[in-house]
Amino acid sequence: MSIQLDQSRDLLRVENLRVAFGPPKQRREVVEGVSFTLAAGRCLAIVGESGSGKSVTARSLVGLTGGDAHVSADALAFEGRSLLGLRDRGWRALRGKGVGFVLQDALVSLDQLRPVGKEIAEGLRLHRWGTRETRRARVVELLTQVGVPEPELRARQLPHELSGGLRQRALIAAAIALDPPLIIADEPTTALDVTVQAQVLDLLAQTKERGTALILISHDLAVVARMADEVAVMRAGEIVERGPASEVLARPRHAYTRALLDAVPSTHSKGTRLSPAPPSPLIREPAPAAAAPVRDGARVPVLEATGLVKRYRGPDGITRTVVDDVSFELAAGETLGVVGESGSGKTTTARIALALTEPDGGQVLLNGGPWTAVPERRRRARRRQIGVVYQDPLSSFDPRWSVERILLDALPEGGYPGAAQRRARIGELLEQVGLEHEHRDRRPLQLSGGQRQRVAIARALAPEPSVIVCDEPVSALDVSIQAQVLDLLTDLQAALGLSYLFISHDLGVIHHMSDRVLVLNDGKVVEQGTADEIFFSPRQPYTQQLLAALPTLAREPRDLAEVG
Amino acid sequence: MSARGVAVRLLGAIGVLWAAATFTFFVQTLLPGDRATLILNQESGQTIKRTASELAPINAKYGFDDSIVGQYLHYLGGLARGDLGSSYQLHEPVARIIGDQIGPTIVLTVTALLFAWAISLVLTIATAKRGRVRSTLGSGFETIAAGLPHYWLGVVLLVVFAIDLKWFPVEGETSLSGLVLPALTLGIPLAGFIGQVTRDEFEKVLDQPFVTSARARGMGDLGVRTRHALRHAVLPGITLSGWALGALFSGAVIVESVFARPGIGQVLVSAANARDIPLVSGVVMLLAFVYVVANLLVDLAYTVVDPRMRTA
Amino acid sequence: MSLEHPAPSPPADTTRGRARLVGLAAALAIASTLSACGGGGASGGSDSASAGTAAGSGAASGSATPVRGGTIRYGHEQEPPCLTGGWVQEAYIDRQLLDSLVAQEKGGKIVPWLATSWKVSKDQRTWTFTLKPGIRFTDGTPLDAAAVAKNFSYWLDPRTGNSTVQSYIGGYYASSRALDATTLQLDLKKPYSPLLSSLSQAYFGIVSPQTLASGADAVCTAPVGSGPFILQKWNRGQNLTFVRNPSYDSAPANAKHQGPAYVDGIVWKFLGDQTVRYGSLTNHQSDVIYDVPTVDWQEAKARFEVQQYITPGTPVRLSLNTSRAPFDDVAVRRAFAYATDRANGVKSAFNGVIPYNGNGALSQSTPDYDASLANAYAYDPGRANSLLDAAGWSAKDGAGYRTKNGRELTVKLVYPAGSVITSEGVTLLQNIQQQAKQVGFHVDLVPATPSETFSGRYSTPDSYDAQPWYWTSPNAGVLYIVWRQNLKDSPNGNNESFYNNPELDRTIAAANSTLDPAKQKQLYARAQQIIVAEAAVVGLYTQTTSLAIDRRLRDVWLEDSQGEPVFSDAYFAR
Amino acid sequence: MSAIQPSPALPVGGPAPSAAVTAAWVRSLRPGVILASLVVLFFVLAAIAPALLAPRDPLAIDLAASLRAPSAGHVLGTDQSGRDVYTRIVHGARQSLLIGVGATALAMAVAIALGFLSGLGGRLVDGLVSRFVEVLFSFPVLMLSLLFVTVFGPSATTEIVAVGISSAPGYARMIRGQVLSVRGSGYVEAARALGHSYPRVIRRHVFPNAMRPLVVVVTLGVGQSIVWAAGLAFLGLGVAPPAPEWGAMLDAGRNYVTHAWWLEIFPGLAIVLFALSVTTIGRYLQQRLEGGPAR
Repeated sequence: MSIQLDQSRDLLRVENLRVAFGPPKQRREVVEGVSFTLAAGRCLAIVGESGSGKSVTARSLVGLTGGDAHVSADALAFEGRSLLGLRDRGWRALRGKGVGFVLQDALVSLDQLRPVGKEIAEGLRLHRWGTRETRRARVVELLTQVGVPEPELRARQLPHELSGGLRQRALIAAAIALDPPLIIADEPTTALDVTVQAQVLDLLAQTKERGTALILISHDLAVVARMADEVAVMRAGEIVERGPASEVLARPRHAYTRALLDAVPSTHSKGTRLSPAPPSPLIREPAPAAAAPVRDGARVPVLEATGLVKRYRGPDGITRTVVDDVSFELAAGETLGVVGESGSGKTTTARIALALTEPDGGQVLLNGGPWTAVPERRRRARRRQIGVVYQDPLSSFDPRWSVERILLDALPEGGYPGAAQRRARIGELLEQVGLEHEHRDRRPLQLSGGQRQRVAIARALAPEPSVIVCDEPVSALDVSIQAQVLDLLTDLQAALGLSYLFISHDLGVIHHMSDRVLVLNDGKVVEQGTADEIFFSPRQPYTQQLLAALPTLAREPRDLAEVG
Repeated sequence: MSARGVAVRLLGAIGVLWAAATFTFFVQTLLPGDRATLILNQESGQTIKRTASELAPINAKYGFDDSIVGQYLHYLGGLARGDLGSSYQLHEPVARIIGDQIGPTIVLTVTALLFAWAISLVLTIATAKRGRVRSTLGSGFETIAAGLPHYWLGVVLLVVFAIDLKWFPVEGETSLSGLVLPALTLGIPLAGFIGQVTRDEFEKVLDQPFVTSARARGMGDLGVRTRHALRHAVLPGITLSGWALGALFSGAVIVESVFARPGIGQVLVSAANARDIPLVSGVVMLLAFVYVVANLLVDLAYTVVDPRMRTA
Repeated sequence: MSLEHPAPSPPADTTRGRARLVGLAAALAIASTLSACGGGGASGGSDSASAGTAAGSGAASGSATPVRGGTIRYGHEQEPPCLTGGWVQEAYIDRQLLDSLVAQEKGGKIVPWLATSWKVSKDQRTWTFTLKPGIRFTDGTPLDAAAVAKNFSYWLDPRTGNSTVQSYIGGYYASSRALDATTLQLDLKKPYSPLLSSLSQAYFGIVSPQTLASGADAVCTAPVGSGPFILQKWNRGQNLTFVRNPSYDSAPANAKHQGPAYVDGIVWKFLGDQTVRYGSLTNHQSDVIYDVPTVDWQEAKARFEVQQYITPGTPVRLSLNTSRAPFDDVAVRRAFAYATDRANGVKSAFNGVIPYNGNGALSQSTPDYDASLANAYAYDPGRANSLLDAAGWSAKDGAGYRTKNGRELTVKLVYPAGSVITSEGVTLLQNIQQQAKQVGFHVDLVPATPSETFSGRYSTPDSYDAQPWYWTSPNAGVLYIVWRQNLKDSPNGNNESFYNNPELDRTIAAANSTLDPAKQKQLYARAQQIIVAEAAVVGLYTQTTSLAIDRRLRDVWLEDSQGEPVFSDAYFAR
Repeated sequence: MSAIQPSPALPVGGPAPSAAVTAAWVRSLRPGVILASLVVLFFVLAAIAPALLAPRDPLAIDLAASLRAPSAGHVLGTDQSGRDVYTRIVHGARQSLLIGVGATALAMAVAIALGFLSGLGGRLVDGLVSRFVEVLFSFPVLMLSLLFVTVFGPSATTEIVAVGISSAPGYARMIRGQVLSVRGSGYVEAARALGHSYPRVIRRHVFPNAMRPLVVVVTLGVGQSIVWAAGLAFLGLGVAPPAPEWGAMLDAGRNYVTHAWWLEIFPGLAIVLFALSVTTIGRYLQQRLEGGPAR
């Protein structure tokens, strides 16, 4: 294979790396024989879902697997020197100077109690680089290099005073401070908005161009597609497929890689199934034409928002308008996607639609009747008409309750006269969302992330609503689980004639799910239209910018190869 | 802090002081038993019932013949002028008595607090997440220390280190060596409490990504513990210290009695026993004041350790 | 240098304790060393003190030349709220500051002090005292007859007075006046033979008229006298500091020397905890301590000079409330006395250090004490049972207590906790409780807080059945204070048994007013017999104080009126 | 993908600051938990049926056998009046536990009332109650206890009330925080979105969930209450002798500490052992409840 490079030129060589955790008797293998090599100036992407062992692999390269880990390998060499059997002192000399390490979510990856500049200078100080004065100058230089404006000021600020993008840049600055030949970036863009993500990726690309090798750990194939020379796909501690990025992404050989690629919702995937799982068995026939509400003989939207405004007074006494004149309509059986970056007012809009937050202006009509404008007392009986699925299902369940109890609580009062009927209904709900009978008695903590979200969907379905508000329902899920949940939502819509107000920051997911799309920025509606209008011919610059920043697999593999 | 914040805080503090004074005044005034009799009998070491003619001059002198409300208003009026009144029993202005006694108590409690912090920090740094045996030893010590009653610990330390080993003075000395045992007596249980929250936070912090970041820059274990984790780990302990100061004053009452140290604790016990209302109220006000100040200091310390508080 | 004691050397067990403790866990260490200390010490000196005197374990008196200098560090127990007043705790302090008119010696003999001589008129109602000339208070004011008269007026003025003084002479005192600078005349309403003995107490110490004029607060906190020491500072809760009165020239005739004290001053520490107090002495932080813990007595006798003083006056005794059931019945009172093995209870509770005093009327060290009553009501449960059966308390309830007409034989025993009754006293009361239970008494122990005690909560006839208390007094005249009838027009709060017996009243009054010693003794004996026969009180133990003195410090002595330590003759041996 | 929340939130200052625990500690102390349970069981049994564990009479005196060192006849020695120390410690458990449990129960009752009033009431109620709690807080435990004892005289009831009232504000603050956090939780919002009424949400979600961590706090509180109550007894403000009570025994033993150490050491050990055991169990429970059931 072409990637078999001359060993003498290898910057990093890993052969049969195995990592296990726990005491000898209960040892749990997490990485089971991983091998790869990396030449100077190249970028290797290790891709996998959570628990695949990709992060542990990365950490074992700098000896940071933790106290109870057992690491072994046939070979583990950096710059021709074996790292096996390295003592603490040796590792410390390597870290920072030989290998720079960038973690995800810079707010918790930087010490929040220390100024950013001190964190960046720390590596310099530890490796006895320069004097206090020269280090200070170097910090400013580094911040400038990673594109941080006003570097002197930023160096004195605390992490929480910086935006997420600036923090991630600062973290990269700390990693490249000593010009290490290798940078390992573990999910460097996961918590970032798409536009910021693009900037950070650009920055890493620049670093690479200067000759630094890069190991990029990610769950996001699209991110990888843009950067990597070579991709290794990991599953359950093993590399299932490895090769040049163009090969692997365009012509995956392994079924798992293929499934992963298929699961990514994108502009191309609309109307297709993302997961290999069959449709829910209960949903045999398509729904009868959704019973749309009627007013004055005319069909009206199930949800109709006009001129919504919401302001909050911050702790500093300044009032901010989080939702600014937002109007939309959601027709029966339709999905309205709401997309926007963090702080754009998506969630507040969802809460107003649910009448959990009182708007300061405007109102929402539900099935043609006043909804937010009436007192809670009068809303209560109608609440069963609108359901909700949250991003974090775990916190939306009372931790003491079993699945059955959670669903029982959601059944409409008086709807099912006998206990047997209620139980039967719960069985039906579980079946609809693809859960087993045995899950009834589990508590939320005992379920996996995908299962929890299914319970959340079942709960939303229980009162037989016409509308479900989905607030980032798949953001916390791995891509394959995400695919299953998205497919489930699609199936349910088809079977039950539901309307979705679907909120997400993920443009791919939004395009995949939505009939129409609402783009929010700073609380205002930037653009509204059908999904294809928005995605293929955006009119507003903000939308265009957003789409341009989206790392995507959409580009033809041939183009990619040219870039590589 | 904004001007409004300061004003709210000040009002709150005055409210606490007023409520403390009022509560104490009424509790003490409404006790059964005649105050004038108490004063007379204590001076003569008798327990007899006094005749009206004996009581009259005392009642007149202290204003006991006034109505309760009248006495209360009189007392509040005095407070407003900064006059805490005069002790019934000691025949001295309350402010002077407290002024004389507060010094040793503050020295004791502050030293105890420092001891507690020193013990818990050293213990945390040395044992937290350092293998099963070490951390079990460390947290085991903390649990035991937190359950040690002051009086018992005090007596044990006194007998072993002062009476038997003669390493420290037995009683009363305000010298440095005389401070060690009482401050340890107060400080060890507190070290247990602070150690528990510090250790917990410390272990949490050691799992945080920024610690991994620091290690990935080449920082050693001790560096991570002292330069990064420690600062985070002391935050809950600092909050605790505000509460602890109250507990330390409670403990001081006992420790001062065990070690025959001068201080506000002894004054308080004897004043409460003698129902010396102005003095008890004065001490209560003082403690309420200490509480208010302690909480301000805690906020301040928090701000020093956690710079986010300054900018948030 | 004393011949009886070796030169001071470090106590023998210091090094032993250290060697043992090194390397052992704290608790275990205590266990081992303390049990080692627990055995009896070598016996040196007498085990019990003779009546009415201070007895030492061979005090090193006058066998070396006194040396000037040094400060005595004295560990006392309780801190009184005021420095002068009528409480014995105040008297201890006053003895250092003030001089009295006369002093009492062992056996009740009165010797001159401020008064060089005195005479009494035929009708025994006019006393004339001749004062030592040229004495000044330490504030410079002359101590003359006028100053003494002012003191008398102050004490007996109901607005400012000293109620203890009033208890002694209030019923007798008519007036006092200065005939000239050195002659004082005291007029009584009726004869009072214990007058001189009473005056020897520190309550009757003469305070500077300037202090008196400054008001009650000054009298309380900063009294000025003519005594051997001057009060320098009162550190509340901690100590009093005294400095030598350099011009002191009015020591009592029974002092070991005349003139200023040898030492420069006294640090008078209040060490309430007995372990700390004794530890302070063994750790060389104090030169002398008051009230040696009884558990440490044997050891202290071996290591230090010890002195014990059995206070005259009443013993610590249980006053039985004769005004209500069950103790309104003399048979029940007697039964209670027989039911309790107080002799052994006292011995056990006080480690055999403090003597039992079966005569509830007077302490064995009081002049005119009737020794024949010492074993009154010796432990006899059989007799107690038959007395109770006869008195109608024959039935028993489920708990084993006797009942009469459905009422349980309950005795509410209230004791002042924390001040008068020490923890050893509480042990004794618990012993009594258990012993009385055997014959069917239900003794309910009720500790009274100092606040309750002094506010008089338990001073009314309906608030208790029995209460322990004592009254120190250098003479049997105390019987008048305690047993005078409690009548509407002349209440007597000190009659804690609420026992009104005109015959007893007359007998005591007669004794107080006779100068014939033999007749007086007979009358006092008669009074004691009435009190004991009526079982209005049950004797427990003598109020006993003690000193333990580092052997470097010589010639500390306990005076005889109330057992106050005298430091004006003391000096540090070189 | 970890979802670690940066939490600059201030920790709640409570009366039981040992409220923190780590998994490692609990896991490493499983045998400790068993041991602690046995100790607590022993003392609970002692409180219920003392005669079962110590058949002698705790009050019976035997003047001939006073101050005996521990031996086969008297495993923990005898006191001044010849009473068996072991018997008295066993019989003292009832009084001590009663005070500990009673004080904690009272504190909880007061704290729950205040905490819920504060957490569920509006801003005004919350402000008023919080001020009130603040005032209570400014009285150190012993200070308030002293006042109480001087008012009502020393008795078990007084000790319970004194220690209970003075530890209430800490719990009240904690409950308030808990109520606020549960009120703002996702599941309360989910219940509201389902159209459940406010009282039903409080009854079914807020109350039980806000009370959940209290199990631990109660356990820890019992230990601390006993320690404080014994402190009062030590100052001579405890229950009346001769009733066996650990604090009172300590007070009585204090004078003999240099001669009969067992009088001071053993009752003290009983208190320490009991407090230590309930703390260990409390922390274990906390781990179980906060960490959820094992997977």
